[in-house]
Amino acid sequence: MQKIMGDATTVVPDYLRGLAAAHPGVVEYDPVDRIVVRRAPAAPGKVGLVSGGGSGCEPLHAGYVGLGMLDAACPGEVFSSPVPNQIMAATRRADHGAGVLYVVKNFGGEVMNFGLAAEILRREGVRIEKVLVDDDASFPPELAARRRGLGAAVLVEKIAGAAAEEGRPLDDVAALARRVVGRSRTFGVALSSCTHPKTGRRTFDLPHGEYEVGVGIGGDRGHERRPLPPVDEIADVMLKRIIDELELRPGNQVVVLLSGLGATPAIELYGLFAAVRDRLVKQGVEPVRSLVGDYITSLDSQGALLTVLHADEELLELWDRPVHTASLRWGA
Amino acid sequence: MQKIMGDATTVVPDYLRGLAAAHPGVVEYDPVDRIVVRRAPAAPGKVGLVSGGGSGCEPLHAGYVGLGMLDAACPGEVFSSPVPNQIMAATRRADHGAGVLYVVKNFGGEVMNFGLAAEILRREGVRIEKVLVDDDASFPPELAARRRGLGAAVLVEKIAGAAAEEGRPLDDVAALARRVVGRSRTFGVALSSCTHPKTGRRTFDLPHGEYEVGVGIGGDRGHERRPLPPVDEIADVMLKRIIDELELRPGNQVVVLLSGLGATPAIELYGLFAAVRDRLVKQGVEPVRSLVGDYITSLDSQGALLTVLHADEELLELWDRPVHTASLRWGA
Amino acid sequence: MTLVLSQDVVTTWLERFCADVVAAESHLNQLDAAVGDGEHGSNLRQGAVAVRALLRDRKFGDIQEQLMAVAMAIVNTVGGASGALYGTFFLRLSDVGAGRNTLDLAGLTEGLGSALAGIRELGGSAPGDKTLVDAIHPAVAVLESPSTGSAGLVAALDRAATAAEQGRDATAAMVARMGRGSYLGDRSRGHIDAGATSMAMLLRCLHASAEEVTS
Amino acid sequence: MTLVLSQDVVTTWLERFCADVVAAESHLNQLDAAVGDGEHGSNLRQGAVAVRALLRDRKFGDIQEQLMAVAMAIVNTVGGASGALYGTFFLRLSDVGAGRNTLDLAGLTEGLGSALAGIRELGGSAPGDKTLVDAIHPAVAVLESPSTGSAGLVAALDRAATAAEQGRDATAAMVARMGRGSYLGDRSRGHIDAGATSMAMLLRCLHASAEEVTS
Ligand SMILES: Nc1ncnc2c1ncn2[C@@H]1O[C@H](COP(=O)(O)OP(=O)(O)O)[C@@H](O)[C@H]1O
Ligand SMILES: Nc1ncnc2c1ncn2[C@@H]1O[C@H](COP(=O)(O)OP(=O)(O)O)[C@@H](O)[C@H]1O
Ligand SMILES: [Mg+2]
Ligand SMILES: [Mg+2]
Ligand SMILES: [Mg+2]
Ligand SMILES: [Mg+2]
Repeated sequence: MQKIMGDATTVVPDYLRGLAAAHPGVVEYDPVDRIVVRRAPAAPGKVGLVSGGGSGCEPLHAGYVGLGMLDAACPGEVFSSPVPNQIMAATRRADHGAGVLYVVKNFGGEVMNFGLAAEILRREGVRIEKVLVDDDASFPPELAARRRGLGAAVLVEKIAGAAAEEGRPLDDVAALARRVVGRSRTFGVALSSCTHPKTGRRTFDLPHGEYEVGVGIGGDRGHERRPLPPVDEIADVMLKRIIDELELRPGNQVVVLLSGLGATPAIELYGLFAAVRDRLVKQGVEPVRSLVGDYITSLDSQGALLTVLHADEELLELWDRPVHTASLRWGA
Repeated sequence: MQKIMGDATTVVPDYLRGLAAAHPGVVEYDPVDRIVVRRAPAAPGKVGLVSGGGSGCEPLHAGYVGLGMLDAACPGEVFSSPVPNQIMAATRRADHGAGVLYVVKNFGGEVMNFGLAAEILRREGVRIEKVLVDDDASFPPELAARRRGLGAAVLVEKIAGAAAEEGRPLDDVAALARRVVGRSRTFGVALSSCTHPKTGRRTFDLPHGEYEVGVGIGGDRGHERRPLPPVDEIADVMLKRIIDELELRPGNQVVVLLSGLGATPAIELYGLFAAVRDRLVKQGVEPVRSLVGDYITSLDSQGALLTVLHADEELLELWDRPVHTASLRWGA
Repeated sequence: MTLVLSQDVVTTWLERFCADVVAAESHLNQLDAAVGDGEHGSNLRQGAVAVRALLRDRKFGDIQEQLMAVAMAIVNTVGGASGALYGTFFLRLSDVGAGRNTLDLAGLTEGLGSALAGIRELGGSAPGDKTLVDAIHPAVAVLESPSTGSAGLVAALDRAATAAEQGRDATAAMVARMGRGSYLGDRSRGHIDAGATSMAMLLRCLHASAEEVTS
Repeated sequence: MTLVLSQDVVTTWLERFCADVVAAESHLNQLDAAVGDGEHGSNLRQGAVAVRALLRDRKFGDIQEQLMAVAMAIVNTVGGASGALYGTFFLRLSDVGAGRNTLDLAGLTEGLGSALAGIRELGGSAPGDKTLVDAIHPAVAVLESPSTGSAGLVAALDRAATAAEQGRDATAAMVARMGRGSYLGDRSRGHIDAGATSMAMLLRCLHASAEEVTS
């Protein structure tokens, strides 16, 4: 196995220790509870934002802890959701007296573990709201229950984080977060699987010249394996279901997040972005903000996740607010 | 070949088109001259900074064009230096009347092509200074002529860029840039080679369980192939020659740049950073600033480049100044 | 006298399961790799380590306390979907152990039925979805059938474990509608479900531990 | 009458080289891959495309103008080390073509000597460093030796090309001290240098074009 690591059982804490050391002014790492907490002081009465999920999808979520985004993140083992103890510890650190919003991606493990944690904490009187992120456009509406939480998690954390920072109450922040999810769709493709540090094996084998269409994160396969076409056709495939589902019309403004899966060279990712953007513009849809890079990944998978958010004035205004986390930073 | 691309001959312009489209306020792409130019207005009399090199090492250099860093970048074909026409066009756009500094990495092609361009332009009366970046610590001092230009390029561009922004004259900026190079060293390791989009082949084969020690960028092999050890030993290997060469002593402050080579998961890179930092701290050396991520790469290579700059007050002050480029941004 | 399982037998059951899980780690990983992310065995292994430590270090007043502690240890070490689901299994089962140091067949049947219900609630899955429900559901059905009661505890648990194993094998022909396998659509067919495999192991260990006492 | 090469023969030479480079693209890439980055053939191919277009579309007053245009086309399309070096080759060679429409052996000898000097200056390399210098250096040495002049143009160019080919083959035993191969240390031994291979091709094409005129 070609990995820079020590003991396979400590890759996650080793990573978190490094993250906190590299961004000492931004986050603090609590190794006992295995949570990452923001350092920037939060105004009393600020709604807390907590998220978490399987590790291996960096910078999700610890890379998004900080001013204007998450208050705390609880990273699980690689590709496994965090456990209730972690989530409860993170919640306690994130609660500034105005309640806490959980950003939960629609994976069984996450839904169940955040559910258990919320259950227990609510009995203690903590106010908790949840937003279920299920932006995966690869499943048709009839199978909406299977839609994974993908790139919209980043958008929700940024936008809801900005709203929380300006002091909006929990219900408002939760409603806003749900609005972002409802207006976002993601479609993913993979040109290779990834190698899990514990098993040392690729999660699947993909013959050269083929790719997986409709993947998520975590080394999951997609719906279909097809011959790998040129970039223009990949852009078509990724956009098709997104545009249909969001019912995008000429004049609509969108935020585009194009994330590599971890091993996609920037040169390819920007090339794909150019193709995606051309297509949107041709349909009269205006990409007014964009992020291109490794924002939600799957260890060393090759491939990309394309997320489109149908924007409006409020969302763009919140998008532009200052943010200072390990992996997203502007205006600060 | 598992690549998201169209025509292999247009990967570089396709990338640059995407880059400019994703960062419309930051850079402009001139497809005729194949150069990337900053959008932020430069004060008259500001020294211009130009760099360039083989593509495939993204975000070098186009990702560092913008306020507080480069005025223009000229990206060559994948792993090939830019050509004189490009360099001359970039120089003309970067010249605000106070001369231009070339940041040239010590690769034959770059040295020769920037040399040819400077030769021609000086005849036209353009003031040009060059800083040769040769921070590769994998060659002993006797073979200093072979030392490649690696991570120090990013540090030079940041620090000299800040100095240029505050209006310092060309000689000062050039001297400062040389000082940064002299106080920086880089050591690289690779756990896999990369696949060139034109040839479709890996530049070398590496059996599982081994790694290359002392690599650069561009898919070059290192000095030696050794069995892949645990992360702590990798950190030892990378730091050893750097610390020796920089003669770091307890109490010294350093800037650490740890870059993945393109396909290294963040979880591994931060784990390596934790090990590197532990060792520095143990020796009494203080990592006062750090960057961990894909800052100088080699397409889809797995591995890392560790760059250490022996800092001082002036360098840190310039380091902290605002920067707004596609790939480095703070304070703006 | 009706045969009952003492708290020590419950401990034996858990230790046996822990040992089997550790031995089957890579097998379970492989099964999970076919349609999921390939770490079901490693997940459970972590739980096994925690449960063993718990059984070694702590004394429990009654079976409820014992199984509740096991449930929390599992939930907080296994992680993922299976951690929450196995945790719920033991949490629900613990209810029938309140104030008791033994479990009889009726208690076990009630407890396992409630565990199944808890799992279905939390995971939203039904039999046929290609999950661990496909192992525990037929086992509970066997225990609940009137003819089983008369067979005696050991024989009943044997039949239940066999039903779980048949249920496990039957998942091979199913298309996953829950868990990571569900992303694959038809391609999930042809592989035995990892969670159903570990659940069948858990029930076979229960039978084996009961048999051990009586022999 | 002494044999001379007309501007048309120079064109033939360049066209022949372009054709050979295109045909050898992947061979040259492979050689470069052994110790470098594996694209020397593709780099030169791009140059060949540009040079062919130039020769098709433009008329030149003299050989200097012709070779100068070739040099600039190469420098600006090949890129990398070899672009600058081959560009310098033609730039320096062009000097002897000033105001002339033919080149004789003496002119060629002078021009190639000057090209070698230019390449050594720009690249800082000496014979034995395992670069294209190891092909052109022995070729120039043969041309400059007094005995060669008397052999006639075609035979002299044949000997020069042969010397270049021997120089190319000799690079296999060398340890690279310049270019990307130099990063490898001893591991660069055992591979023929890509640039020396293309340079030997260039000189063989020169001989073949001269021979074609006379036959
Ligand atoms: N919603 C669900 N209901 C019942 N069982 C489930 C559900 N989701 C997953 N499982 C079971 O969990 C197993 C996978 O467990 P594991 O690999 O540990 O967790 P994860 O799927 O989070 O990686 C599956 O094989 C399946 O039996
Ligand atoms: N400094 C130098 N002097 C002479 N020849 C050189 C030098 N550096 C490289 N070369 C030649 O260039 C060849 C490689 O060319 P190419 O692959 O096109 O460029 P790059 O090395 O930039 O990828 C080498 O095989 C060698 O013959
Ligand atoms: Mg998992
Ligand atoms: Mg090259
Ligand atoms: Mg799993
Ligand atoms: Mg080359």
